[in-house]
Amino acid sequence: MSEAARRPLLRTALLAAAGLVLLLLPLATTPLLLDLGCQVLLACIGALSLMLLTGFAGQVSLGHAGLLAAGAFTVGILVKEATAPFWVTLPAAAIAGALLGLLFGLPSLRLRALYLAVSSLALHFIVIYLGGEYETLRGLSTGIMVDPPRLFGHELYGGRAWYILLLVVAMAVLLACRNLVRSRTGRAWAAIRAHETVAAALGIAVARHKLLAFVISSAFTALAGGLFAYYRGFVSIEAFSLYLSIQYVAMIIIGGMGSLGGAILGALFVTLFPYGIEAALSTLPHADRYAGAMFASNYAAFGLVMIFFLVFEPQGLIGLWRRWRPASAKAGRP
Amino acid sequence: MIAPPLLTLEAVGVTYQRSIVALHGIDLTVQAGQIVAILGVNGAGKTTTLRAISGFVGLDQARVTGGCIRHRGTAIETLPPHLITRRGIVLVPERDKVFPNLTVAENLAAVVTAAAGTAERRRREQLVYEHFPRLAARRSSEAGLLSGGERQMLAVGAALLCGPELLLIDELSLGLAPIIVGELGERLKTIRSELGLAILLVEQSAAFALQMADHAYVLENGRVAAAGPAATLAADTDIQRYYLGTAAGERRSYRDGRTRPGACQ
Amino acid sequence: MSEQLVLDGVSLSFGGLTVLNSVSFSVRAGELFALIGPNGAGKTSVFNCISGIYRPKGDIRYRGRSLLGLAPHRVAALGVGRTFQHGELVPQMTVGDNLMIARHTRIATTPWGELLGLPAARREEERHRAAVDEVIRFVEIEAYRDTPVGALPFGLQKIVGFARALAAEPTLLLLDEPSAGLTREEREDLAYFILKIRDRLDMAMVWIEHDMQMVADLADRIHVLDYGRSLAEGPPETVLKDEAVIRAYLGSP
Amino acid sequence: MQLAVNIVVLAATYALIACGYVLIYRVSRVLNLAHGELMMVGAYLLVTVASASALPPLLAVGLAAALSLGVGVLVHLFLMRRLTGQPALAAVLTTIGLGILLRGLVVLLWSAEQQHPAQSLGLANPPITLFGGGRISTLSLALVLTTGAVYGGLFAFLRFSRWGIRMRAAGQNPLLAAQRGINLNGIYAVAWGLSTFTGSVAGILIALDSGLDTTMATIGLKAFPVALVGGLDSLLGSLLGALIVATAEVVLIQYVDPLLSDVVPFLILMAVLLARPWGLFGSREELDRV
Amino acid sequence: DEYAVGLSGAITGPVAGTYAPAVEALRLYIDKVNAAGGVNGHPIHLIVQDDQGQPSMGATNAKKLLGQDNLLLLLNTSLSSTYAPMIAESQRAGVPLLFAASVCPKEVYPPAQPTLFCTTAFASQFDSRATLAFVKEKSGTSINLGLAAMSIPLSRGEIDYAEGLAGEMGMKAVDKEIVPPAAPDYTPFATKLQQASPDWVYSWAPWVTEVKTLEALRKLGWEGNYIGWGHIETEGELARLKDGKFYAIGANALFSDRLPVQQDITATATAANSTYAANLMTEGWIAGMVVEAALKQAGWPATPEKVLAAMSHLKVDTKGLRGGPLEWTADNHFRTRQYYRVYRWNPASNGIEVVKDWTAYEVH
Ligand SMILES: Nc1ncnc2c1ncn2[C@@H]1O[C@H](COP(=O)(O)OP(=O)(O)OP(=O)(O)O)[C@@H](O)[C@H]1O
Ligand SMILES: Nc1ncnc2c1ncn2[C@@H]1O[C@H](COP(=O)(O)OP(=O)(O)OP(=O)(O)O)[C@@H](O)[C@H]1O
Ligand SMILES: [Mg+2]
Ligand SMILES: [Mg+2]
Repeated sequence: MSEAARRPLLRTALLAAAGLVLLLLPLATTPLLLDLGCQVLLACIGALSLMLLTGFAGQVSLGHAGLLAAGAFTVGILVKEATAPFWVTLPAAAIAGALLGLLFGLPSLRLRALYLAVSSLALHFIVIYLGGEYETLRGLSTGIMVDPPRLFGHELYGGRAWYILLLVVAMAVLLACRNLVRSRTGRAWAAIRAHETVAAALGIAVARHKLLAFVISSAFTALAGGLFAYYRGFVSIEAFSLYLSIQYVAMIIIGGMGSLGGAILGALFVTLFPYGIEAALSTLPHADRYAGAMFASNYAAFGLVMIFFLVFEPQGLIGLWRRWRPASAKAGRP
Repeated sequence: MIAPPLLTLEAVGVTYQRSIVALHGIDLTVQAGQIVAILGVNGAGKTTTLRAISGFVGLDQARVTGGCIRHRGTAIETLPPHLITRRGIVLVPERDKVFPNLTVAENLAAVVTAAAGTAERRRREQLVYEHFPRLAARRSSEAGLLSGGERQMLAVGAALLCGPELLLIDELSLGLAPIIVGELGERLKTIRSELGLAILLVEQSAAFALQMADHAYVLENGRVAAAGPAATLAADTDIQRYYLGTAAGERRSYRDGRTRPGACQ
Repeated sequence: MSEQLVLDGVSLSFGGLTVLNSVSFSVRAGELFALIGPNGAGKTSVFNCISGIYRPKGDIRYRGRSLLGLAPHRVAALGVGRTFQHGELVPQMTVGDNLMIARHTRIATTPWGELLGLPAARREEERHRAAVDEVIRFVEIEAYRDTPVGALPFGLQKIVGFARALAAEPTLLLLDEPSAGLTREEREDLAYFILKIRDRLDMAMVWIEHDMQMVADLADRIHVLDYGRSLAEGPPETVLKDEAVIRAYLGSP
Repeated sequence: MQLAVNIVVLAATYALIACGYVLIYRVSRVLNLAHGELMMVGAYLLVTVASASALPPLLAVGLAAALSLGVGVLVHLFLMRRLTGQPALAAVLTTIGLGILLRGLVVLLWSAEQQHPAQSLGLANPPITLFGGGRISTLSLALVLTTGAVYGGLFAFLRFSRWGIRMRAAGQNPLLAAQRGINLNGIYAVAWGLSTFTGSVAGILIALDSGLDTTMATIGLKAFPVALVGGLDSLLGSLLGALIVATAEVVLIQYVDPLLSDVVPFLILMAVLLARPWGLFGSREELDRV
Repeated sequence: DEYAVGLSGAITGPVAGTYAPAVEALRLYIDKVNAAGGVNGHPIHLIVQDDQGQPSMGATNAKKLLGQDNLLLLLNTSLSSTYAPMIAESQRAGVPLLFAASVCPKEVYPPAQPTLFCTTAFASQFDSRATLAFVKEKSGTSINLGLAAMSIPLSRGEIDYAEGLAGEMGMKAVDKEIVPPAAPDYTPFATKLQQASPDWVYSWAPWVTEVKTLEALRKLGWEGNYIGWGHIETEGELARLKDGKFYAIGANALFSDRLPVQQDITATATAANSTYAANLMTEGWIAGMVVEAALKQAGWPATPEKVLAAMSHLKVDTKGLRGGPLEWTADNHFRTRQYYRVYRWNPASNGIEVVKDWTAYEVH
């Protein structure tokens, strides 16, 4: 009994410690690391929302980049056309995402598995098409510049402020996702993923819950897109290729399907890994002599490590973590 | 020198997901032409035993971690499933026993019949439809749409098509109507004597199993708790009471409640 | 209230294959009504028609209300619970969570409340967890409450499936071969649970079963299907001695 | 007339690429996201063959295609084989990793420069005027004919041997397939080999017709929806899907707005799929039976 | 005791074909300078980072490079989506940012932003003006003009501009095709162009689109004149296509000129065993010349401020690689004069010839 009682306490303490470290991080590091931190946090928001849709509600999506673009362009266009402030544009981005999610979630009522991917691909191409039209019509051929937002009279600029902001948003999204998957809605998704007809016979309104997954996930994704636009100060269709969608899919699979922690680990891994390899390769002697070959090798090495990883740990990072985490945590389980 | 038995298991252990030990060393022998039953409560490891014999492909992350499985003296525990099947050891699984998107006919067509000509193959297919006329009627409908019992028939049929020397059947009577169970039992006995088939059978209904089998094993917690000729086990009231829940000849009504308080533990 | 469920001339076919041919029967409250028949007779299809998964001709009324045309989740919300022939649990979720799924229609939280983790939503969740724990205690599987269902042996999974149907607190319970794959001992447990809930809750139950001994011992009435037609109906004593039934289903003992 | 020729050429291109997706999906329910890259590798193999030897063009193309078949088999042996029995998702991601690896390797081995294998082979590509007045380049004609031959061969192979059914069986339940005596390894190797081979032939012909650089991989990705609309496990489906998408694209370019040619085919695909959720000829994967 | 210069470029990834050779050339040039004793007696340390054309990686690279001790100059050789973060970072750090082989942002044209510079050959709007002027000179203005772009905003913007300009000049724009990137077959687009029966077709787009549209048109039997912007690939491609009616307009001299500097480039590339052909390297080489000149003028020890000051009044002799010197003033960081030349393949002489020699456009 005391074991069981102690564990949540220990857990809370650990979490609090981790939170403190995350919060204090900006004081200690370089702008470069802070930027990487911000990238990871942005990726976390995107990966969490994709995990919600795919890992929990079981709906395949290859259109994640399209939704990110939708959020980013909503912000970009509102800033450009109406100089709208922060607190208007971001909710607008989330709403735009939710609406798109609803629209492109509709086919999910009939389509399953990979066949669903076609509507998400359509979403991607349509958003990119519209974005391209806007850029061309307004003569913004190299993209839309977005000025730093103002919050309480301060210009939100620089790594530290953004790090804190993104950390707060990412935490909020994580908490919201966690609450959701641990409650009625999350269980309904799990049931639908396992067997739709059975879920319906158990009293779950399948259509409503599927659409709900699309709406919530898309709203979060578009929010991440909007934050991306502000953080980078720039929006252009070039930044949202299909490969970006694939990267997000990679994050949730590498992390481990059906686990929010997995989404975060995956975001961390996919974002930081290329820099890690680059750092490793650049320690080789005369690295800059072979710059061209080195970058290609770097690119290839990323693929190679990803493959090795999957071959030896197909459950994802979360599987690794579950296996390696202290035996004491495991012992408590029946 | 006497020929080695058809199948022997020597101290076979199986572990799931690198940590859950399901079998702790099973010893078991099947002689050619014999029907052997494996009995035991849920979770005893019956299914695992059959799966270990028929080979894993990394699904469930199951692994044979110890002991030796021999087919006519040759160790087969490291062979991939298709080679084991080609040696004539064929499994009718407990769940997922048909290819749901293939029609009944395609389910049979997918089977690889080792060293059997077209004519022989056609003859065996004919045999399956004869044994299970319901399948003939549903020949071109997808297996996933079949009723539970029809699926069982198809699974047995497909296994027979493989040209088995040893048939492993997990939960033979599962979901089958009494008339079919009775018939199937008779059929298998006939097929056995016709083809010289041996059968390793997992079955919940101890009465039915002991009546079918020549020899039986009772598993408990991944170990062999009792073994012997079926007739002996059927007569042994202690075994009946402890492992199989009912004593021979005793006919207790389900209305009378349970034999013991607090079950399922 | 006597007649809870009434099937009136229910027919169903799939592209030329007639699965049900004018099946009629009715089930009273507190009655354990067995549905038997050879494989492929259409027993599971009857359940699927009641659940709203299949769209048959004829009429199905539950407590005077027609179920035809209702979506499956609406039927479930009316208090029709069921188990499935192949279990159909969510393997990676724990026993407790699987049972919580069945309480879906009873839990009154909104996605927004859940998302924000509002106290009201949490309280509601806890209330229902308690109810689920009650069911788990009832079927005596407390030890497995937090075990992922996929790691349980088949027999226990069947019990969990049964418990899941109970967790929804149905007023009509459809049981599709609940005893298949269970040992004699477990069947006795199951029989004990079935009798206990029937007596305690006065629930109407339709029960598909192949174990004739169990049916003979427990059922109040039996309805026999053969190739989608009703073959016989009545108390076990008469039905199980019926010539036609023996020929089509039981075989000579 | 020219319109019809354009449609046929584009459809043949898509169909030849798409059958690679179908073959692999059929045996393993894996969406091979490295198909575009494998196809590109095939084309680059031709570049190497052409520059390293003085083979006549036809032989060089044959050699490159044969090598690509080997590449496919190697991919299975060294990579996908280890994932047998693992969830399809892990395998899909592995193909993403493979794609990244191959793209890196291509830049490393052949540089990112545009290549023109037709030139180094000294292959001329004169247009041919057809009876209706439409014109088609020799290589495009070759592409159409190749697609016909490949599909004919595959149909025959899958129809007259039981391999077609076994492939689908392996895709649905690998363990059971193995227990029914099907050699999973063999069947996967065949699928990977054939898939890479057909993809590479497409890549080679496109490269001969209009040059080669790393954007070739993207063309491969474009053919995925084609396979989808036909039904991911149906060859006939991918042929028809290719025809639908090609017709939509060409007609849009011709009569409406070329800009829409990227978007509208998707909407058509969606409409088709809503009517037939498992593609035109695909088999229903999730049955509602409980 | 080095001059530190950083570069972020699309060296791998989908767009690498355009940018990687330029980076390679720049590196070779700097190596050569260093081998010859460096600038003002000090070597140049060029730190190269790959951004794969991705904005996030561009931003990280900028941070990483600017975090280096004493970085004097930052270079961008990548897609425009990497600009915003790099511009912002460099301005905060007060380090000049030079666009080499990537699109010149409008901030480098007069009135220029103080810290942004560009050496890239092409320049939106000027290019189309020069092209249409050439077309007019060849065939007058009573012609039908076909246009082809890739469906990226940059290319579409320029072709839209050309469409308007053609109208003003009295030409008739009969058809405009916008081709998506990675189209497997260009024939459908070409078919439509051909049906509009243009006398000239003009394309300002990435090289693939320009050349594949031309090839598709030719396969359909169209025999009109075609003019496209000359990218780094032009030289090899003119020789490959051997099409006498294909004109390439550009700002860089082709190697058919056999200038001493070009022979120098060839020798260097061969010596370094480069994977890229020498004729792809002009763009990067010019950037190298500019970097060298700027550092030289900034003196030793240099600071970003000094380099900035030097670049704001810089005149670099391009030794014939361009039509004239590349000159920057406080107000103009593109170049005061942009020179254009038109090349084509001459079937008669079986070689590349200059159709129209350097024409200067004043940039105000
Ligand atoms: N995939 C799996 N992962 C983890 N543990 C498993 C798995 N499959 C089986 N087990 C465990 O192995 C043990 C033996 O299971 P097995 O299925 O062999 O029992 P059984 O005797 O066939 O039972 P039943 O009569 O219910 O079919 C059980 O305790 C079960 O929990
Ligand atoms: N969705 C469906 N599509 C096509 N055929 C179906 C479908 N559902 C059921 N069938 C067919 O209807 C017949 C009756 O099936 P059902 O599942 O109701 O039988 P059952 O009585 O439950 O049999 P068992 O005891 O074997 O489970 C079977 O032949 C089955 O193949
Ligand atoms: Mg079992
Ligand atoms: Mg049934």
